[in-house]
Amino acid sequence: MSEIFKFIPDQASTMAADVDQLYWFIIGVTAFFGILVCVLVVYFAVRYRTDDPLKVGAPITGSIPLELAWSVIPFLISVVIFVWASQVFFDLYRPPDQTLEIYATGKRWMWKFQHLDGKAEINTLHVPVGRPVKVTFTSEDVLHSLYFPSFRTKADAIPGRYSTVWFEATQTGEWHIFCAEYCGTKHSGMIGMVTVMEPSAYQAWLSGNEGGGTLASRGERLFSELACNTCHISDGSGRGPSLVDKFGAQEQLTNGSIVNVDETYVRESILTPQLKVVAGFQPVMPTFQGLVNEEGVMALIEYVKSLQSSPGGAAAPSTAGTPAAAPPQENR
Amino acid sequence: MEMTLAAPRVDYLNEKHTVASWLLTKDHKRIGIMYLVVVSLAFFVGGLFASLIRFELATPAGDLVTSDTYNKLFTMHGVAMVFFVLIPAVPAILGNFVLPLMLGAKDVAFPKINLLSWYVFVIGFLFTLYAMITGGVDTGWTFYTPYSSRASSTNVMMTGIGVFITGFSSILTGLNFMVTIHRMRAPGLTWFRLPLFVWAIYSTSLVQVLGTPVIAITVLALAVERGLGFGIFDPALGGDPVLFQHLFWFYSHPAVYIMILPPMGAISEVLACFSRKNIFGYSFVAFSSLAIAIFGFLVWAHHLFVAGISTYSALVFSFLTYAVAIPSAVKTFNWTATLYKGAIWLKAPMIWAICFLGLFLVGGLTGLFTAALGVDVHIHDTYFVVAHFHFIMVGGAIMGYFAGLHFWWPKMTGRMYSDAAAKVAAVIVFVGFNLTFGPQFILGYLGMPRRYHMYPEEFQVLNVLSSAGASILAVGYVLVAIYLIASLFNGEEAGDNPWHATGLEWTTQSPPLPHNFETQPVVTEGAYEYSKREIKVV
Amino acid sequence: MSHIAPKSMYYTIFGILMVMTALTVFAAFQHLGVFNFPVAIGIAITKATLVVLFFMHAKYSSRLTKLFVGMSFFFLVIMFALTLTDYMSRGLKTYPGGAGGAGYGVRSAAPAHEAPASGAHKEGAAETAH
Amino acid sequence: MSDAAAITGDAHAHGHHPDLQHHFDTLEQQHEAATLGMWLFLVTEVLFFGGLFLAYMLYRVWYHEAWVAGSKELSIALGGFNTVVLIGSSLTMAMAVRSAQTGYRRATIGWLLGTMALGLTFLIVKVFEYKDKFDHHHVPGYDFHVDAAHAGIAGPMEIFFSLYFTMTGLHALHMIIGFGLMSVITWMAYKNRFSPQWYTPVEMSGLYWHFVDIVWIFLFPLLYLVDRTQ
Ligand code: HEA
Ligand code: HEA
Ligand code: HEC
Ligand code: CUA
Ligand SMILES: [Cu+2]
Repeated sequence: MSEIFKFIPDQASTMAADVDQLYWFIIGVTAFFGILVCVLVVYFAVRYRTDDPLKVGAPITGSIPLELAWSVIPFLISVVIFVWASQVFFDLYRPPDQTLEIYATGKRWMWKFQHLDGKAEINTLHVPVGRPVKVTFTSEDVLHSLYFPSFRTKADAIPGRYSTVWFEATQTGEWHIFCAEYCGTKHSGMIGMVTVMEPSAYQAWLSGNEGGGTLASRGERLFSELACNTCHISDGSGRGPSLVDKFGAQEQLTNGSIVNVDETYVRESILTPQLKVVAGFQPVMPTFQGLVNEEGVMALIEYVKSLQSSPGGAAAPSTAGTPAAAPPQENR
Repeated sequence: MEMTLAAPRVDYLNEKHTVASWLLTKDHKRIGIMYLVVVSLAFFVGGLFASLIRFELATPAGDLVTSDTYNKLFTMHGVAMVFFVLIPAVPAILGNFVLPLMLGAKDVAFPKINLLSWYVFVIGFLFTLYAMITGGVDTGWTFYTPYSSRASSTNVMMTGIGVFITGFSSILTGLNFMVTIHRMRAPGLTWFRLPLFVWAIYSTSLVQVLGTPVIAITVLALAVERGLGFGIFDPALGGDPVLFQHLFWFYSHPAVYIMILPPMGAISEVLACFSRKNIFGYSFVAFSSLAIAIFGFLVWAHHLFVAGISTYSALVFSFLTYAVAIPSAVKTFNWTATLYKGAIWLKAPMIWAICFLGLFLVGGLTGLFTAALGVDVHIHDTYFVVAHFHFIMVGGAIMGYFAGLHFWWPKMTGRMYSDAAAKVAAVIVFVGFNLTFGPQFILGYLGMPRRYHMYPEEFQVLNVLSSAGASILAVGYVLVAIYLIASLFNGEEAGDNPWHATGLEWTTQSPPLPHNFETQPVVTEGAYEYSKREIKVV
Repeated sequence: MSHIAPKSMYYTIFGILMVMTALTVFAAFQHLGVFNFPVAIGIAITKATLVVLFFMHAKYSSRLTKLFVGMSFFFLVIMFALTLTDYMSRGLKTYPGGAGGAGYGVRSAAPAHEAPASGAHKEGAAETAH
Repeated sequence: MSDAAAITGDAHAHGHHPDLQHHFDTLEQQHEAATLGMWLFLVTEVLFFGGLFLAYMLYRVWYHEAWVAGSKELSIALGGFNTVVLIGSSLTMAMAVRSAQTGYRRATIGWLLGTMALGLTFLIVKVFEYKDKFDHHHVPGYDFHVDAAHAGIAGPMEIFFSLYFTMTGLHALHMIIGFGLMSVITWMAYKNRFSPQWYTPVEMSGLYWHFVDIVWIFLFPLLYLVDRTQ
């Protein structure tokens, strides 16, 4: 297909082909019904046409078997579409276990991407080919939506919440990043390019990092600058709980409920600590609202994540009590 | 049913002539005409914005208008077309005019409220127009928070007030029609003898009564948030912007059925009349209207699949969305079967109706794509969605409205328009329409997001096609306006029943008497007994 | 034209409503835990039902009227129930170690930058100035 | 609201009841239509308030502490008093309708005036409650502060008070409209417009007034009585 007469965008991720397959299937189904009805309508209109306004049609009033047939058959077909589409949907939103993590924030009108090793970029994103990448993002102002057409995925960026999309690029090249949720004046300018590189090239690109350290090390610096470490001491002797091995575990709150310690929870602990207070502690942690921006929060989260007594320790299901079974890697 | 050939030519139009006799009328027929005037104006305004949108999008760069202006254009286009054209178009114009006639009633149940609805509608429209003229509004017709409440610096409040007020017009009309249908039917007119248009209007009214208050409260909540600084959806306070979307779509999805059900009803009338046949599966078509109205309330979050709702909830809503597609499928097949072995008379209303069938079909079937979770993630907020809803709203609802308008025009005005011109216009609109919105499906799947003022160059070819189509479309609509207006001045006398149709509205004179019927009609048989009856020729 | 109920009925209903008002205040001070809300709502629903049936004569009205009353609550329940399918399942995990939702974590309270809230008034003012 | 025409009953009928409008056949039909219309209007009102109740429910589950704290800022004494007043006004309204049914003009007027007096009492108390919120800096978006103990839940508390003001404000607006309706009806009763054959306007305003009462029956426990044990 030439560039001009493309009907589908490049299939640049593992999911793209799945989505397209489903798309073609629905096209097939709908084309069948569409053509069927159109052909019948035109055929009847021509076959039974008359210019005599006094002629009357045949006395037909209906047929129960037909009514049943054309309710039940479309219903069954739509159930097939529903099941298939839901399967694809879950695949699209359920990242595999080991992903390369990237943080992002949307603000009017740009996307800022933050790599774990510290490198940040605006409106461009570099990722390696053949490796699942998970982007965790939020918005600093209004709604946005992070959209990768060639990877067939998008999700709204919502202030106050983290969203994620994931993809595994299958070929090197450059593709569009769009903001798909209307966000004001330069909504159509909130676009960028994702560059998929060979892993080695990606490594080389990453090492072009001019100082600043990794995201986690930046978080560590913030952790002491903001005096978090005065309360959160790793042996648990501080006023706040030790954060070692915390990420991925579950936490009991004073009101009895149990929460998963994930990105959103840590973020919430930093910005609105009083809303969820850990059982056994006083609600003395101050809010850091206004003292740390979204990127700082992401750095802190990354630092908290890195606080593990043994490699892979905390996130391990056994200690964490999280549902153990990793979903089989359905992503081909 | 006797024709009233020798009737004195006093009718609702020439009964009185003063301006006050129009502005203070309680006659449902005159009120229908008054809606026609305002809605046509709104359609012109909305069409003008649409034309500017398509002009701008002919090139990838933003060269015609600024980004801010563009954003206002599509917002005001959407607001005008949805709230001031499509929601009132068929119920308030055609419904007002023919519903009491079809029921054999002298008027609707509450004539003063009916007039009040019109005034409320006009006041809402004036507010919105004022908002448009004094700077416009740029939130998109969906008014999503926090953009609308905290960020936008345009006339959101004024537009919100306009929409809020218009909502009450919609509620009052729906309430009025429901009571009318329950309480004002002619002797012998049982539920299953009602024309299908009445069933459709009844279902629509149900949605209007149940759904519209929710948009009212949603807009109000937005207003206190924006105007008074309250926080109900404000993420800065811990509020959830997605809650706004839930509330908005709790109304606005059912509202799309407010837009499509009445045209569907009109189509049932036209197809039965010009096939000279009973509608195929009367009770299935009738009940599918009710089913659409009720199930329509169960699917709203299919607009939120990628907006941050839980995946499990998305499953529920996707499934329910497929369920609500079934009654529409039933209708489509029944319409098709109605044509079978009919005596098909291809007059202009029938041509419009056939075009409706084709375009509604495409619009409805592409709804199956957007309802499919895995596909919607990709096509949500792209031109695919834009194409989907224009096929259904312009290709479906507006076409259906035109089919109805052409069908009842001789009854409303007593004049006949040029049949040939009407057929030509239908074909031009059909062709122009497909050219405008067909390419947008491809654009959408290729990934072009909607509400984009500028776009990457590779999308230009398809956009140019679309803009070209829009010009053809505009020509088609202008043609309609020309021959319909011309018919008022030099149209032939239409006669009381030019289409040889069944239905009580055709038994009175054209234009009808001020109080509709000379004597109270009595009904003895079903709505579409063409095959049983000898129809009297004029 | 319609049913005329004895005066005593109205006074009785009023009495019951008063008792239930006292009851609901009383209940709020009891340690009912999670049952606090259901009890309060249960009492309110009972009171509302009494008003609808007797003060508003729904008990003596046509079937259609009753249907409409039922309808309003039916659709209200739909609105609540289906919205809650979202909110109640947002915290559920869809994959290990991550949060539920269409790729989203559960909500958290506020954006980390300075709250834009105060801007609203100024913007409102800007709007009128237009 | 019911059709103004059905209420004011403009009639140009000949030989019919003077309040029968031309497009109805019987008073019975006209009355049924009005009743049905009014109930349908109330259906829309249910869903109108329903949207806010949904928001309330959701945030109550999310931010229970804030709801408890916010609720404690409201006075049970005043809220409870108003509840009694409003249910009382529902009683007087029901009696007014009954008097109209049985044709006692003076009693009708008396009960209607009683209803209006109680309604006014409610509104006056409400004004004092609102004033208290202004004094305590509990007006969202305008002047909102919470004491240090609640600093951590200030945001959700502001949502609570936003909902409080929106819901009670809308409710009060409905009362004011009801008050206006009632004045018209009282005047009509004074002019002896009603009879046991035709008292539709009294009945319709009654339905409306009871509905407003019902809204308050929910608002009171939901806003004032979240959980007083903590
Ligand atoms: C009149 C208006 C109207 C109507 C009737 C419909 C009808 C339908 N709509 Fe549409 N829709 C809109 C107007 C309308 N829509 C608008 C305005 C938007 C965008 C709003 C915005 O964001 O601005 C939208 C958006 C929209 C979305 C959200 C897309 C997104 O933003 O990502 C979805 C998702 O499910 C959807 C689905 C459907 C479905 C399934 C139907 C069904 O009711 C269609 C049923 C009809 C058929 C299915 C055809 C006939 C059937 C057959 C011939 C038999 C074969 C059938 C089967 C095999 C099942 N619509
Ligand atoms: C009933 C509903 C309705 C109708 C009839 C239309 C009609 C049309 N719409 Fe509209 N449209 C919407 C509802 C509707 N639209 C909505 C809800 C949106 C979403 C808004 C949002 O995102 O918030 C939208 C958005 C929308 C977009 C997407 C903008 C964007 O996302 O950036 C586009 C782009 O092509 C478009 C085009 C058109 C065109 C070409 C027509 C044509 O059919 C119009 C043709 C009509 C005329 C041209 C008027 C008749 C002609 C005259 C009276 C003569 C005067 C005209 C000239 C001199 C040219 N519409
Ligand atoms: C004044 C002491 C204090 C300071 C300073 C402080 N915290 Fe805390 N923190 C606490 C206490 C006490 C708790 C437990 C109670 C609670 O959840 O509020 C806590 C809880 C937490 C939790 C949740 C831990 C769990 O077990 O679930 C995280 C994450 C956290 N803090 C991160 C931080 C970060 C990051 C900073 C610095 C930006 C910080 N804290 C600064 C006292 C403090
Ligand atoms: Cu950001 Cu659109
Ligand atoms: Cu929808």
